[in-house]
Amino acid sequence: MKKSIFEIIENRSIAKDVCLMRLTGDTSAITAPGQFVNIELEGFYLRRPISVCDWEYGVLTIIYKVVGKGTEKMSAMTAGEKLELLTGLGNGYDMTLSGERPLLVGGGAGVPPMYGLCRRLTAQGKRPTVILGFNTAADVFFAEEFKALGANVIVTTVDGGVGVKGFVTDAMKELEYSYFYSCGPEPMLKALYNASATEGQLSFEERMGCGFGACMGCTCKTKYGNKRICKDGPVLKKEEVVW
Amino acid sequence: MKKSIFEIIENRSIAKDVCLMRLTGDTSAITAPGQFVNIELEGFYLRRPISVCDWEYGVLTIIYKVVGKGTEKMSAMTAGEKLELLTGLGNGYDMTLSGERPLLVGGGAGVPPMYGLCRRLTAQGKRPTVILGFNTAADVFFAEEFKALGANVIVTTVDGGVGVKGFVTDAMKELEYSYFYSCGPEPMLKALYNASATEGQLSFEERMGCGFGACMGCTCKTKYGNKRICKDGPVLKKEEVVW
Amino acid sequence: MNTKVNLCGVELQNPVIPASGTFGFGYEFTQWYDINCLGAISVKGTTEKERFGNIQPRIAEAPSGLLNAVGLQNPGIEAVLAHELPELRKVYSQPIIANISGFSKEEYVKSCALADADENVDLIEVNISCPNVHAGGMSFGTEASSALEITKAVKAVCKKPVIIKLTPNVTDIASIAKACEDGGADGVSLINTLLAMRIDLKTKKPLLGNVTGGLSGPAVFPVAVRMVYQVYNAVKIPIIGMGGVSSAEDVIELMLAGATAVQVGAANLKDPCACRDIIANLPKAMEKYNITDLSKITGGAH
Amino acid sequence: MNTKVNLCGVELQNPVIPASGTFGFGYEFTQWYDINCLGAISVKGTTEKERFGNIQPRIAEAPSGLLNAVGLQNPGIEAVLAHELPELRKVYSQPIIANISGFSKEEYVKSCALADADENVDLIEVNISCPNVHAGGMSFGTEASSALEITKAVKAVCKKPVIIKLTPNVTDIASIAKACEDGGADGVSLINTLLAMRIDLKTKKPLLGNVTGGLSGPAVFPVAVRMVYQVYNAVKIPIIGMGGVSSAEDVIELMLAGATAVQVGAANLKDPCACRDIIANLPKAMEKYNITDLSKITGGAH
Repeated sequence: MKKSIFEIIENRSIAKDVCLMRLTGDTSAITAPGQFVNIELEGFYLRRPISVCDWEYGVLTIIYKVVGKGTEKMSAMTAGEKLELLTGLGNGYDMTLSGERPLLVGGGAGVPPMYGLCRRLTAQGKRPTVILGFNTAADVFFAEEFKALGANVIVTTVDGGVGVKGFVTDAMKELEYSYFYSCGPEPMLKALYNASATEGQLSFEERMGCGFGACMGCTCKTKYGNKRICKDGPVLKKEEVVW
Repeated sequence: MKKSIFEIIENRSIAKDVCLMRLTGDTSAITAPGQFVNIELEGFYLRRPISVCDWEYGVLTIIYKVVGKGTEKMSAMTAGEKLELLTGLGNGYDMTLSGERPLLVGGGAGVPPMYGLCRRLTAQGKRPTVILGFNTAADVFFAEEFKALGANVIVTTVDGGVGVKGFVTDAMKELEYSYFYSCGPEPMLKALYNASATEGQLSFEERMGCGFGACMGCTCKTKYGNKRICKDGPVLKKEEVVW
Repeated sequence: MNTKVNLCGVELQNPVIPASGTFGFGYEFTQWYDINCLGAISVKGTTEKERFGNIQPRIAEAPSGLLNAVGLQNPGIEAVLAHELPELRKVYSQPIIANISGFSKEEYVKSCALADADENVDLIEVNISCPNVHAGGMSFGTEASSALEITKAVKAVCKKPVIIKLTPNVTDIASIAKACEDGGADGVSLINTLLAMRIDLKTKKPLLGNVTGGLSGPAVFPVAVRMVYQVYNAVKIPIIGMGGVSSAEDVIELMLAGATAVQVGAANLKDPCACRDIIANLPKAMEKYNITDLSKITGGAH
Repeated sequence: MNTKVNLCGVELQNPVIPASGTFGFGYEFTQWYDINCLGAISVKGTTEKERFGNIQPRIAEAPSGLLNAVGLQNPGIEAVLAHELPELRKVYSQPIIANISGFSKEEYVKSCALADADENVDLIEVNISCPNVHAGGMSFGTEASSALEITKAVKAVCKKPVIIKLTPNVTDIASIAKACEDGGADGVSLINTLLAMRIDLKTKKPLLGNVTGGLSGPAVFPVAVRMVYQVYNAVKIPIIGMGGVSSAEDVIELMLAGATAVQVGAANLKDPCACRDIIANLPKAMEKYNITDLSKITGGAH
């Protein structure tokens, strides 16, 4: 975990109420896909926790949904502006369990962390299938980017405007996979938990205070005891989840 | 009185802890030298009241002392940044009473409003004498600018580093003048009140809430009743001042 | 889309009311906007006799708010009724709320009776919660028994609706609101300011002339929501919610907590157009949160 | 330049103490900085038995602050003494303040006696002011009589200094502090959080699982200054001041109001390095305000 200043390189809308921001700064504390950063914004007391989409040496990419005044403010920022980030927060996904043909399932704001995970898994020679779930065609983003990684990509939309009509679980039925990784709204995670044929990992969201394990604000119960979503999570193994 | 957005044209240090800022925006509500603007700063609940140094169509000049976190923040702003201002606040100086040879006395942060006043008085053909009081040579600013207006300028410093050694009242003794205008710290105003040979006007400072007369936060007693420094002042006539 | 609400039998075109002490006697705000857009105006707190108020400084800044210790500067009830309210009536045709403070039961009764008899006054707000005066004021509002006593005495001389303004500086605001209801109050308004203080590090002495002052602004909003919510559980009479309201969303939040109408205080001092802008933004905010009739959402969070 | 202070007979290298509930059991903060720079640590509030705490959500944002309704999640006093404090002691050699909560007098006594007997505990802070638990907790802190009762009972079983942590959600905090002093308390700490609430406009229901929560952060700082100032007038025992402290200047302001030491709470959650930075900035701030010995400024504003 590190606290440091990042500078915005680019910040642009990529779908309805969804923006991509690239920043330059010290990414050395980021150790696994599925971790998040916590961003200080002037005029807001709490930081904004945003999942890491991808990172490399000195460059961080995040994709965030504009849901309130904080993210609205972020969406208006421009290249050259600076932000203070806590980086390397959370456990992230354990890639050692993926098997050869992992399934990656991202829903809405849960799509971004799948990208960094997918890139690393394909680099290891795995052959991931990616299901990206959205509400409508206007919400879809990053399908082409996943394809460019060489992954097998399935897009679902609730209204059927693009890709498979329905939920991510509707696209899973015929698939074969060795393991699953997922991130998305809780109803999606729960449906996936029930529909999945293998073990896997689920990334949860909760309202956070600090983002680094101090305040116990985001604690949830698991089969392995109380866990802080921000520190012991956000990724939980399927076997430990208590609904 | 108006509320509108101004854009910074320049912002630079002109003496120890003193900055000059020029802004472009709607100056139409400013009707007299000695008025002030009230500046909104992100992260601070109350606006910062700053006296108008000078203005023309579309351009406002202020000079402000860096005394706390708000003015520190202002001093770090750069050209192109925007600020929301309330303009045309306060009564300002009544120039009709000046006579032919008015004396203008500014002390420290009270110097700036004397400039806009001096420029207008000289434009009317008056022949003002200006006394500018500072603590040390490092604090002195705008002496040359006043001279460029054609005024007779006397600088005083408490330590004698530049100009007359002592207080503004030390420089007044031999002077002849028709009337006086002043702005500065209260001890200076009080000394001036006692030392002055004519009627005159004094501009007061008080901690303000709103800056436009609503909260009664800055009320003081005068011989003509209670006055709100922000609305009925900041300029009081010598005859009405109660110490 | 309906923004009308009914406050103690008085219809307001919308629930937004500038709070006493932050709007003077209203007419000076016509320099900023047409004040006829307001739901009502609660004018400057008024005592029987003229008061200068506290010594300077009276204002201090705070994170997301400010402290004031004005101390009820006002020209006295007779001057208010004779000069200030007629001046306001020249430019304003919506309801006027007189705001009455006092230092004894007799003073409250006398001032309220005069306000009640005045044609320009539509409702009477009785302030038993000013933190900035050293006798009376808040002390009446910190005990249920004295709140009851003042309410009863004032109600005995008033035909117009009487709203008691409560202090948050108490252990159990619900019990005090209940005492006001028991005393016949037509409504309660809350919260007045939180008693607070700042120290000047340079002089190492209290910054305000009065030593302590009242904290207002967004900083206190979550306390206001909680107290309105608690009082709504305790009484059946209407509540005017206030405390840091700065946006149309804040208005809706306080109404969901239990408020029938909402006062806007500190925001007027930061931005003279605050009330106008909040009112202008109400329909948009209502639409966003699927509200078609504001008068129906009071207490909706219970 | 001296930053040392003496708190109830225990010397602290500086007056800055992370507040209970915002610093866990301390050792995890070593990932951010060397916590041996701290004056002391007040560890997570501890009850006799393990508690999960309240349902989610437990956190809400507020202007210049946050609401929490964690509800005393902790592993219970025996696990704290057996595992957490030894873990902290491995990386930290400055004083440790145990923080004890309870739901009955008997529970307070039992937990305090265990803490008192533990070699890792230097001072005991007794929390009679948690707003987020539904029996006990804050209710003991809202009446002078129950504050007195708990204090006496705890003091009877403790040899180490006992500090009673007070709630600000009361009409007269000075009288409650006085009751603690009368009961033999070695110090008082204040303020705990202000009881507050937020409503989710989308669901139109209270945002926190617990309905209400405690407001902390810079928003409450001016209330903390006022209460520390009032309590300093009422008692002779040392005061730990807290409530929104975020800078070295805030530390000085609370000490001038009457605090001997200062706890930093919400700031740790916004910035994990907050305490380290406040301590690092203390000498510079002292110089700016002509202070050479911090231990001499307590109550200086009186």
